[in-house]
Amino acid sequence: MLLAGLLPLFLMGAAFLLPGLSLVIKNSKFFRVYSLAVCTVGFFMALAVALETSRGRVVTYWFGGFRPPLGIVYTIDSLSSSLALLSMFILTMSTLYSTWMVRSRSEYLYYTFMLSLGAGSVGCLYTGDIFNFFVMLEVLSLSAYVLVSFYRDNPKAIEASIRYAIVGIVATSLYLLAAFIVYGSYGTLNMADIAMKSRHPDAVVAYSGKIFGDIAFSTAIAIALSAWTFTFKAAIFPNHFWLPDANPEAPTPVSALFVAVIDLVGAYGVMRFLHTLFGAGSVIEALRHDILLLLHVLGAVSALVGALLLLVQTDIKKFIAYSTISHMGLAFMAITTGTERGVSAAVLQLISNSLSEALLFYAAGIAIVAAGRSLDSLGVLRRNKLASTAFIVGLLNLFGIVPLLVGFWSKLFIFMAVLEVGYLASAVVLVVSTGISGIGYVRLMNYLARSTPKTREDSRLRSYWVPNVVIAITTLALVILGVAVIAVPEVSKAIADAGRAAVDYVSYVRAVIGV
Amino acid sequence: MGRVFSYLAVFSMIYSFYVVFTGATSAFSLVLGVIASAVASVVVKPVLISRDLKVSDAIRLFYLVAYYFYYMLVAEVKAHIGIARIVLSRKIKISPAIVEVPYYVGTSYGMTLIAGSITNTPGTVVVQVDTKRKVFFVHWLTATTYEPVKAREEISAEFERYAQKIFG
Amino acid sequence: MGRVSGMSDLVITLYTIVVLSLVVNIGISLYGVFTRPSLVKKFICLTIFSDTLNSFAIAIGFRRVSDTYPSIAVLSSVPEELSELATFAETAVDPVPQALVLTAIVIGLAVYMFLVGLIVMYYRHYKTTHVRVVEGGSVG
Amino acid sequence: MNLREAVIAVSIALMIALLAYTIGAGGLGPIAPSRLRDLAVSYLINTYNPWNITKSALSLEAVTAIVWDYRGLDTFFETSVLFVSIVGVALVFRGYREKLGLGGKGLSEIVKTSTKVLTPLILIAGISIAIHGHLTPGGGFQGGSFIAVLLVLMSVVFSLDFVIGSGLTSSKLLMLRSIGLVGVLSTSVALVVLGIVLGTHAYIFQNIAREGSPLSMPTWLLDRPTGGTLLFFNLFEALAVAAGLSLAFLVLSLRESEVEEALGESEWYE
Amino acid sequence: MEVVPISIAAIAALLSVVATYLAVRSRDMLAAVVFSAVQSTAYALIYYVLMAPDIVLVYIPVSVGILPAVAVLLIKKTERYES
Amino acid sequence: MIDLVLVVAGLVLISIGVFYDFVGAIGLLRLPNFYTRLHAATAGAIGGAVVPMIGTALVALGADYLGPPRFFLAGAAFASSILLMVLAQAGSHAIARAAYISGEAPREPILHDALKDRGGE
Amino acid sequence: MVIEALVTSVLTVLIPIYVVSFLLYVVRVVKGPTIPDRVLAIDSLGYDLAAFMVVLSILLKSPLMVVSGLALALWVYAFDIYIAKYLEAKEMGE
Repeated sequence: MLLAGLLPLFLMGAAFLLPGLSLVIKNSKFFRVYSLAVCTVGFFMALAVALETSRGRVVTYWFGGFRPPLGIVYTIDSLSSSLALLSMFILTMSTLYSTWMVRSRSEYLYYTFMLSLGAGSVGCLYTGDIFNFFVMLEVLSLSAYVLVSFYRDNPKAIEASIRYAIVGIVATSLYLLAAFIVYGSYGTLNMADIAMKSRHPDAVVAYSGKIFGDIAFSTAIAIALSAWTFTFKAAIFPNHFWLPDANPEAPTPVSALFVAVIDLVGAYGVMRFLHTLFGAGSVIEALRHDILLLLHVLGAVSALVGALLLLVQTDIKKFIAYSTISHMGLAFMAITTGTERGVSAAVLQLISNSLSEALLFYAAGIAIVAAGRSLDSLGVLRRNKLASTAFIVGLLNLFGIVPLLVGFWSKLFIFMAVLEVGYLASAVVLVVSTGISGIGYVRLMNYLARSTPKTREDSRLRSYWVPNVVIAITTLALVILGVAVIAVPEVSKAIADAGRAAVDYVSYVRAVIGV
Repeated sequence: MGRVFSYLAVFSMIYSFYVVFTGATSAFSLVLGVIASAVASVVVKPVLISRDLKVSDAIRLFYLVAYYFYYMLVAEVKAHIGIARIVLSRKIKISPAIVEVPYYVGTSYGMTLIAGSITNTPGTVVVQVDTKRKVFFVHWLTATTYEPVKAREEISAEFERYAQKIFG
Repeated sequence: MGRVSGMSDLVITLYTIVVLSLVVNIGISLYGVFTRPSLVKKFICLTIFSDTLNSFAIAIGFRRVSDTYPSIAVLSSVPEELSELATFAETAVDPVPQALVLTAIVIGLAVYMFLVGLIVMYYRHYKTTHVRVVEGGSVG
Repeated sequence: MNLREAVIAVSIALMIALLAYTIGAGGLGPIAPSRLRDLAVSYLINTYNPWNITKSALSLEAVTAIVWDYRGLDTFFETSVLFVSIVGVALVFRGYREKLGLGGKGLSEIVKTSTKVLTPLILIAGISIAIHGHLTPGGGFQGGSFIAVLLVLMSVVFSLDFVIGSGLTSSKLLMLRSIGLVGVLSTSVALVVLGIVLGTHAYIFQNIAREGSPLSMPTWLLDRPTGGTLLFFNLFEALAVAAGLSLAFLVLSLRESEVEEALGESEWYE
Repeated sequence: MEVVPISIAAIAALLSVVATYLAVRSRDMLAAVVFSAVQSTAYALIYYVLMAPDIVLVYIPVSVGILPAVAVLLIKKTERYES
Repeated sequence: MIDLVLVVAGLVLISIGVFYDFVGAIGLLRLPNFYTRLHAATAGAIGGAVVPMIGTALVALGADYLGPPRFFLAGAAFASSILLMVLAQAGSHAIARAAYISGEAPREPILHDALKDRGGE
Repeated sequence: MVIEALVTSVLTVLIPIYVVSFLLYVVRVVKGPTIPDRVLAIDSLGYDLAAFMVVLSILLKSPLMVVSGLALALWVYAFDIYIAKYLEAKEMGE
């Protein structure tokens, strides 16, 4: 399918053109319209791909026309396509929001990185090759480091970016080491090939032949190394520290993107590696179980830590960042149950989390422009009915007690998934962390209702229609999804399909290698 | 004419280096090399040559470079034997000094040629050059004299004779 | 192999020394990244770290050939018949890690270039290259 | 050594011990194996294989064939990473103004003249490595980095003033880099576009005719194979890398007086 | 026959460990750059002996040509000694 | 026959190169300060690198068991030796000058210093 | 065949001396005591290693690898120049 192969290339190529165009065109309006158009086209391409992969089909695209183990192949199942659709949606929304929010002498640079961030994220999700995954991870991470340091006159932004970059480089390098080790022992880089050989060590695949070393040892260390990387990307407990540092210092539209683009890739990596590649039935079944349990515990810890630290924040963006950590922890708990149902719950949790965090950032952005980042400034939102309503909807969704919203269903599914495998303690953790973070959310609503901030003059405050459109679309998406998860069987089936796609390695392998 | 010839000179220098470097025997390399060298010569000519060359320069140059290398070879061999003797002897006997060595060539290429020759013969290294007063400051491992003129006789007189003729 | 086994053992020992030294280098440089306070030192250690990973990959791709030394993964002339290709495949080293490392080196270079820009900017703000320990940050 | 350092040291030691154990236990196959991985054999057999042209890159150099043909997508995005990094440096330093006449004495006259003599030689060596990328070791990135280091060398030896004064301003380098990148991009989709025009099927990054997509790049130039797209990729990549790396270095080595004005005008809006 | 090149690689690898250690230890950043250049050279030799000329050609410009230039620039712009 | 002559001549040059390499290394260790070591380094660069490169070029021309790429080897080795002649002197001079100007390296022992009262400039 | 045997045996004898001198160079790099000393040692080491690579390409029978020698020589020179510039100038772009 040409469209799938073209999407990351298209985004990246559009980014290539921007600095060149900037030498000719000086009007910053052009760049806003240009990148918005590119993102929208990209979103519809992702939508087309997602429709193509519905009903459990796996779409492949061979680059250069080489058969999979020989060349790079994009392997897109409903898991990757739905997450990519989510990524592109938030990217488009953030780009639209940026046209209102971001003011700089060199805006074209900003949009260049937005586009490359999108390319990196979609590339990570679509690819069926572990080394290509590394390359796309670097595109993604580097764009993220750059965007965090966008306000370079702010010392804290530079500092946060440096911290994030140094540990990020180590993390991606460790993933690279894992990829080298996998090549060394499996003799291939293709994900489907690896998924097949980890289950059937004797398999002989065209062009890549047989495995080379003792895969039990090498798989263990490869999983350990890559899991470290993915917990870093997903901001899970011992590696969560970068998110509350980096996220608040980025421009607000970018902060809104972090969950949907970077944390998402981390979670996706765990799903792919621990379920599809080295999943159930592979040579290191027992060890995999232990690693899953470890990650489960880490997820639970970060759910609690995020919820607890959220209570003491005085900065809106930090508050939302810690809430992200807590919710990513919940998603990890669901992923690491090891069941189909758990993964679908995690997918739903990712969708709900991305949408509502983005919504909170979009709404809070207005307050930040008007009065700064302290929690007091939330009072500004009372003047804008749409934004304040949306803010409350986002909070309720994160809290997860209103059955009309998707957050409720995602938490419920996670609850059921952990109970299904008998992790009672995890269920308790889920409830407790929801309760603790709930206190924080109520506190936030209190600020929204009472605080009277000192506002400042800003040219952007004259017109609100752009952020209002963004907020309205995102809120609608949240509500519609929440209703549709229960009311529309197609949607709930799609979510279940996404979970099945991660666990069902057979159709993944069959689509690529054809056995 | 002079302009074209300058370009041609640069081009032939680049192209001959290219042919030697690639050991080119195939038409592919030779033809692409012509294109590449043409591009490169257009790019670097302003950096490389400030005054236009004349055809007569080229022929003279060839002989002189040959002579120069002949002398260089002799000096190198002498100096290498000298340094080996110093280094491998049981007790190192040296008399290091920085001496002034005047030079008389006008162009920077000539000056660099002399300085390069001095540095490339072990035992003498140019530490600093004063282009206004036209003096090298040479670190001399086995200095026998501190007098500028005498030092020039011992270190660079021969090099300079050829350099004078090559780069005037 | 048709060789004295002592010789073969020696080669394996030497080769193990290469790989183990690389592994030790990974450790040393990673330690440097996490413990030295100066950002410049962190930068230098990071470059060493990623270089070492790449060398490790190249070491994975090496092979041995009976009677002779392996050749590079480049055909020296246009092959006339299919058997030449078979001979080539029997003597050449693994080209895949080399291609991957090529990519990885360039990516590393790109990331480090940007990191240098950030560090210069950091110095402009704080007038020091030391990482300050603020609010529980443990990048250190 | 405080507690934190000790913890770090222990965990790193644990990691490398595990790694060493994995290698020692044969996790990566035998140490110094005498047989290759089968995938590598497939690449070696197919890199220049006129008897099985649908699997071949028709390049004598297996590494370049893998880099630009079999795994061309990786390399494309690798170039993108470089692009992102270079534009990122420009972003962090944004608002700078290149100034002439800040003075610059550079190094001594001898070094200057020697570097002057070296300039054409390094340049042609870089170009030669790039255009022979599919025949001998080397390729676009190698050649490009030769040329880039040449520019770095010149800005160190002659001073930045000289480099900017001779016309290599950052906007010109950016333009060159964009040309190179657009060249890479259009080479990678050239056959797709041609396929759409001619009504046949072609893949992105297609080089030689494959099963079901008969289009092919020219494979011979005079008496040597060109590797199809590889020659173009190498040339454009050399241009892009040379311009990009020198741009990044140029921006990084700007003198403080050129940047401090830009820093003064705060454009920090949160 | 193959003992000779492999022993060269082994010696280079041991040298690189020494150079890395010194680079990590030294308080003078310029000396650290110099040591890391030694380490890079040793790695280049390893690549060469392990038959990877492509990597040598890309590694040397990057790691002896560009990164030290950038590192020296960085030290010049910031500070030389770790306090 | 001519092959053998070329190869033997080349091998002799390579051996000379190895010898000067060794001399350079010993000199670098034994000589007392930076400026004196410069001379040993020059011997190492010219005698130890340029000479064996030319030697290798000769050997390559003679060794026809290497096949057609031997011309590439010979040409590249020769080109490298030419470049090295330019590089080595410029590098030595640059580092010597920098060391003198910055005063980084001690100048003792030295018998006469014509540059002293000029501060290196 | 005679030539091959001759070349191989002579080079095999010469290589240990090369390696010993490299080790001696590295001793100078480690000992210092000053930065110029170290750079000088790296300089010589780089040039000799370049020559060594050229020689080794004959021994390993891979003539195409010879370019690496040139690359090493060139960029070791560049390294020299960077350090020299550091020691001399106030800013690198000066």
